[in-house]
Amino acid sequence: GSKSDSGEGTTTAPTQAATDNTDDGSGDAGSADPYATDGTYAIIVKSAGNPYNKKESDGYKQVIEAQGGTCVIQEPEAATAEAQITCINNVVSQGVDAIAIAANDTDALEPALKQAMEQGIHVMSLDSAANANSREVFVNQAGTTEIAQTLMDAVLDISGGEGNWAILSAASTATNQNAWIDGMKSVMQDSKYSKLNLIGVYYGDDEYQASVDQTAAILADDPNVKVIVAPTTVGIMAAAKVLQDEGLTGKVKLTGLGLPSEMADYIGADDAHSCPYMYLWNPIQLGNLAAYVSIGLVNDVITGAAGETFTVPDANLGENGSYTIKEAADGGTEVILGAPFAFTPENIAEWATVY
Amino acid sequence: MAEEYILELKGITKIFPGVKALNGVQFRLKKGEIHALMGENGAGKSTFIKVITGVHRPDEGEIFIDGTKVELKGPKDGQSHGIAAIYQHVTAYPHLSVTENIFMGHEKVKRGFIDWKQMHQDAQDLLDQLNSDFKSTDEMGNLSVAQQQMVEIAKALSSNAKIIIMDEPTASLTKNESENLYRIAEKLRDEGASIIFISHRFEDMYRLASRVTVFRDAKYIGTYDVDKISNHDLITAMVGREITDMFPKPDIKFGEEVLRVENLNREGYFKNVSFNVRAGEILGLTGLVGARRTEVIQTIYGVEKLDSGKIFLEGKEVQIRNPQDAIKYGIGLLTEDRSNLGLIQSWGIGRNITLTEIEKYGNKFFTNDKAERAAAKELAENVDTKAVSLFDKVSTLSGGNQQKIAVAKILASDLKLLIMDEPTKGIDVGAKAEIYDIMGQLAQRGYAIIMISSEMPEILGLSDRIVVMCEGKVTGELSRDEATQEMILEFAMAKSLKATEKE
Amino acid sequence: MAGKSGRTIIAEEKFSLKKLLVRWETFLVIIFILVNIMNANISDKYMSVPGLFNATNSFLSIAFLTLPMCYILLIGEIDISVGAQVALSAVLLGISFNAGLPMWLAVIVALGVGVVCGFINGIIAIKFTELNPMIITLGTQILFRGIAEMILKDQSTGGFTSVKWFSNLYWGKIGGVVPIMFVIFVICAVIFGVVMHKSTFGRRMYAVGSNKLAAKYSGINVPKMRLTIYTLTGLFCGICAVFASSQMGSARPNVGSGYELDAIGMCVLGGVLTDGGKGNFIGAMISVFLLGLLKYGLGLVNVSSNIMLVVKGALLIFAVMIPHLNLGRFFKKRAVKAA
Amino acid sequence: MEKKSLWKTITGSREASLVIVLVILCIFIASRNSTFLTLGSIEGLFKNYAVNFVLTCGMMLVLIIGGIDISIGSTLAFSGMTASLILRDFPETSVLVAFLISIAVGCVCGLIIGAIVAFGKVPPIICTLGAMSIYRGLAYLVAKNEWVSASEFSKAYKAFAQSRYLGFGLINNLVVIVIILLVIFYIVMKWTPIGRKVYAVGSNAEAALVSGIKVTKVKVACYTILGALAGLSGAMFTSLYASSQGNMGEGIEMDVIAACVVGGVSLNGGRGSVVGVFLGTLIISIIGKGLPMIGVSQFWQRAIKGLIILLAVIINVLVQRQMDKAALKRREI
Ligand SMILES: Nc1ncnc2c1ncn2[C@@H]1O[C@H](COP(=O)(O)OP(=O)(O)OP(=O)(O)O)[C@@H](O)[C@H]1O
Ligand SMILES: Nc1ncnc2c1ncn2[C@@H]1O[C@H](COP(=O)(O)OP(=O)(O)OP(=O)(O)O)[C@@H](O)[C@H]1O
Ligand SMILES: [Mg+2]
Ligand SMILES: [Mg+2]
Repeated sequence: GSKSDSGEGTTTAPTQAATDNTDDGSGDAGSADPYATDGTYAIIVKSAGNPYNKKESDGYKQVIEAQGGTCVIQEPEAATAEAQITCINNVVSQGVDAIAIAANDTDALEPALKQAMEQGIHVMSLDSAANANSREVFVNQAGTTEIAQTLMDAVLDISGGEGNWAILSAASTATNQNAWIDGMKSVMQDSKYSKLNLIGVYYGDDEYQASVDQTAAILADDPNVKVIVAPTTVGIMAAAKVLQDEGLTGKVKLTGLGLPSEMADYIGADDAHSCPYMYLWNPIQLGNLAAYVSIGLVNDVITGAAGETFTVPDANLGENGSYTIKEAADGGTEVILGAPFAFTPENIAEWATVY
Repeated sequence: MAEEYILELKGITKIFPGVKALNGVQFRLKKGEIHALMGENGAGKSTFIKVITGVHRPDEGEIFIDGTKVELKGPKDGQSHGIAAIYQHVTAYPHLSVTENIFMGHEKVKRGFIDWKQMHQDAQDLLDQLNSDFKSTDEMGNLSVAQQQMVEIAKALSSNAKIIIMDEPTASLTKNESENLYRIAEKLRDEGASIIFISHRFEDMYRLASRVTVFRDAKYIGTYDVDKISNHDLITAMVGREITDMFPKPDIKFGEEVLRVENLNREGYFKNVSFNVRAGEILGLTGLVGARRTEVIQTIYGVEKLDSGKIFLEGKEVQIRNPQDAIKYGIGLLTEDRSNLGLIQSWGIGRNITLTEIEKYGNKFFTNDKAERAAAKELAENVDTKAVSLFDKVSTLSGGNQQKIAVAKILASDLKLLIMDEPTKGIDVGAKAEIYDIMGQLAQRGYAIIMISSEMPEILGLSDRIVVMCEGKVTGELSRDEATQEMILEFAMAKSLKATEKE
Repeated sequence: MAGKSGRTIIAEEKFSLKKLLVRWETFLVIIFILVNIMNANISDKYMSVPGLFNATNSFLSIAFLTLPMCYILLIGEIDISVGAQVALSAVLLGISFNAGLPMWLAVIVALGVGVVCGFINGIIAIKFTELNPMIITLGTQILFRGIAEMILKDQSTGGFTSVKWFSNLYWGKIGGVVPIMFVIFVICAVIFGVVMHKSTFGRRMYAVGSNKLAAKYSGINVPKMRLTIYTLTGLFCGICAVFASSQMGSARPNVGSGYELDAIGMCVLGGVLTDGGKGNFIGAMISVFLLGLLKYGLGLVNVSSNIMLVVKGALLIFAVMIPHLNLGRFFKKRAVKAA
Repeated sequence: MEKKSLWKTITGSREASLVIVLVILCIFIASRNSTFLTLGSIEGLFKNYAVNFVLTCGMMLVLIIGGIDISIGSTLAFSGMTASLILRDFPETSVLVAFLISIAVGCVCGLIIGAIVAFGKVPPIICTLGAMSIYRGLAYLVAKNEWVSASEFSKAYKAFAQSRYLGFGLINNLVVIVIILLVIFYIVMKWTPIGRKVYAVGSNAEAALVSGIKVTKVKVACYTILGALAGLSGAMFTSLYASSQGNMGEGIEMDVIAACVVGGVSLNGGRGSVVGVFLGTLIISIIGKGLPMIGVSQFWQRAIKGLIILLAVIINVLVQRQMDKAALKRREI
């Protein structure tokens, strides 16, 4: 299956300066700050050929190198846990100081990552979490509840307060999809949402063609559906395409999590566009933050325990670079990059060229 | 002066990896003659034919057509010079219709599209000329070998060639069909075509050819006028030694009955087939093509399922579900199609010989190479193969030698009954005599033998008893003394005769 | 009854250095050595015994599939459902474990599931001989993985790490150096190699692969052999599933996707070609380590997996093309001409 | 020649039994979801599976000559990606040129495979197994691990898959391509000597050789055509989805082969028809499109598809056997 991925995670408001911020970062590097390092840091992405992941690893690498360290990027040949385990073995053999991983499977990496930790390597995950036992901390794009709340509010807003709606998910092996869906379902209990009727959750498997079929199935099942929420970049893209092709852009609206470059064509306030707005976070910043957290773990600035606070030397991240490590829902700890960022007809053109 | 020779080849040499198949041979074909080409298995006849048709390019030598030197770069060149061939191994397209098999490469095309109607019609006309009993729209794969051979002939006719080469076209034909073929060949000759005719059957040569060329061991031996050379001299020329007695059947006391079959039935194939055979006896099973003799013995050997009927071995009824059972009961089968069913071509002869009985030389789990080789060596030497080493690949041997290896292979098992389906099909006269000799010795050693053959001399010369089949039924049984060619033919063609029930 | 001519036949194979040199396995050994020299040069971390043993773990769990795959290819067939069989076995291992069965029983369930899957392939193959094994296993591939998906949906089933001995199957090392899995693999490989080359069963497999009909007429029970081999393949899919589950401590319906092509690729590179009756077990085993270590070495210097894809593909094609260029035949032809 | 009775034609032809399966499938789905058999829905089906139809045509050729190509998904990605990159970097490139580039790249990919198979004597499954990873790797490498996203394509290119100008405003462009291809293939395979040569090579390559057919040429041509069609699919795919990713078309080869087999193409070569292949693809597509429409759980679909493929091929064998048996019964002894 082609997991083109990335509808997972959440976060931050990319400020206009997002593209420049790394330069600022490197400017700071010279001073004797707690984030200076000469170690080797590995980032393992989900698979080769995934530009979203590549943005993350780029962001990671920029910071590591700016801070004086060496960055190793491993791209598994397929988006599977097995391929990532091979990569983990490789970087362990290379004797790296820390591993940051965007996990293809929550649990399947546990034995491999645990073994790495036993050898004194610091392990953290970003984008998609490895389970609580196999990481020191997770750098989360956005909190599950924030995303669920944001998406529910979007449904409420777009539908005008009532009507049928559907979810087009990915059936991804990463658990975040289901966490968000569960989150939305519990948000929905509030009486504010009582006139909204969820007709079902459809799984497009993060495959383009399957997502297209599933969108068609939604439309067939309920011709009166008002809003489709697709918290997956592939799903939202496919759904947007179907609505456009079927000429339903005025009738059925779409929102969710999507890549601005893929969705630029479909975002607009009028009836010629299906998507009034959608959300995502900045993968480059996610990589930046993950790099600081990795260095922090190696330099003993942080341990990854809940309640710790730290400040990274990059004012574009968080509130002037300061973050707090929190308990995560899965029992581990996490750092949240920020709230999901809305892409609107006003700002989409600018962001479409970034990622 | 008009060229007397339509085709002339000089000093042709063809080398295959490890084999010199032709060594400076020459050949001249007159206009309007039927010229027989004879020689032992592996003498290089088929290779020579493929040189003429352009399939193989010779390593040395020159080819002249109508006196002009030509170079044939591929089969298309051969065709464009008016050469057509019926190859020894049927070159059919099993998935395509008979029509397409006939016209492949020179389809009837009208405005760029195939004219199927016309083509089917033309093909049917050709088939009718050949008195064949199938239709041009039939799928080739559903035809019997003999019927496919007919299609090959029709194919050669369809191209209106001036040189027609037939490589053992009669090997799987019966007397009747051969007769049919002779007439066609003569008609073609009378219409001006020149024909090269390869056969191991002397009757073919006498009946058709005016001249005969003999090859031996890849070399040219000589060209003779058919009516001026004696049978004996010709055989000597081919074999390079004298053959005295073709059918050296020693007198043998028959032993107990080994096999008896009663009322064997297989729907669509045969009905109420019964016969028996005793130790030391050679039972000839004959009939026309399509008589379903092969099917009967394949059923006895357990390859196909029986619908009803009983099989008794040494008086006890047995169930034979597969060849393992048959071998266990002491039945061995020498198949009609030795290159596909009998032997593994890509293997050395040693492993082929011992395949059926590997466990005998080692144990249930492990092989024992040493014991195997010793046994294979002895068996291979017994049948007098020309192979040099046990590691010679079967595919490098001539038909006759392959057949000897196949015989050696079935002799590896502990058998009581040997079934030999067309044991001398496509085998040269020298090898034939040797196979007959082996069969005689086997009978003497107490084996019961069932020999299926379509060749009258062989049936008459070797069998102690003859069972004749026609279209799936046993139509007659004759003892050695009473049997004549005419009687056999009568039974074989007893189409409408009711099957005579045998005990 | 002795041959009339009294000709004798040579029964010993002549030793020929040239023949040995043009063997595919020889090439493989040379490539293997070259790859190791290259790896040692590009990374100073490569030549370390614990590191190399560690590396074997990455590819040996799939390599368990190459063992029966050698047999399947040898008899001229193919099984592209192995990855799906691994998935179904692993999923049912997890389900049984989480349903409260002791782990040893769950392992037996996984092996049993593998055997049943293999048996189904085998039964269809022998009952419907008209069907090409490729299409049968294409169908069961989709079916088996589909069943795994039906059972587990998009969930995973895990918690295997709580059973220490089970974790050790993949992660455990004897004396802290030699992985347990490596030892088990070597034992299995030796048995498979001996059976393939020294046993009557092995000889018969070569016969079946070279010519099924001739093998049938020679009294070989071809259907039984096919059924046995497909079932054996299922068993080893179960074994692979056990190691994969131990490796990942959990199982999902997408486990083992693409394993079939990896396993076939390794066999083929080793000279066990897809047309049957050809190849040598040693070759397949060399290629398992050749590919695995090549990947490990390139991984150590962080070569992109895209480039690795290209290298792997090219190696496979060239590997099969070289023997076809047939140097041995070329020499022979020249010799005959000269004579 | 006597005329076959209607009943004989139906039971005797594989295509007819496929039609029956198809009708049952359609009735079943339509009875549960009335929108399934609307014109729009049917056009949508052909549009979304246009790529599969194109690929099965080519795959049929390769299967008929006794080969196989499992690299088509990778070829699709590589050629589609190349064309997309050119569209991204030179936005004024016309739709036709983009398609031609994609076809050309696919053509070269296929030619290389054909040459290796025909001259290098590498078994096709192995050669294309290797090519599958090579072309996939190249698809990633040319794109430097990037995607080409919707906004980077020209408007005309994205519109192509949604417009109907090739079909005179009636039929979607992609569907028109499919129809034209099917018609060409039908005519060539059945009515021209070239098409029959393909069958001849597949039926018995040695016989084809001695009757003067250039077997290697035919083989190379078939793989090249499949490559070109994979290239065409690459362009169709990227135009349809307005997105170009390195992993597109992954696994499509299995669907395509399955469609061919269900449609009666023999994996042993020599057998296969355009009509059968068309019906086979239609059945596989309907399973993909129809099952979600009648509310079959996503997680059941794969198993159902596997089961249907297996049943289709097994039933076909059983029917064939029954027919053979009946023929034997009629035979006089
Ligand atoms: N393609 C080939 N490759 C290698 N050797 C070959 C090839 N074709 C024929 N030979 C060898 O060339 C020699 C001559 O074979 P050929 O088939 O011409 O004999 P033949 O006279 O037709 O025999 P038969 O009477 O059995 O048909 C044999 O030793 C044969 O094994
Ligand atoms: N009338 C027929 N229609 C269709 N197929 C037939 C017919 N007659 C025979 N066959 C097929 O031809 C084969 C039997 O013919 P074949 O010439 O081999 O018979 P045979 O008795 O074995 O011949 P031989 O006498 O040469 O051994 C079988 O495969 C059978 O299915
Ligand atoms: Mg010959
Ligand atoms: Mg016969």
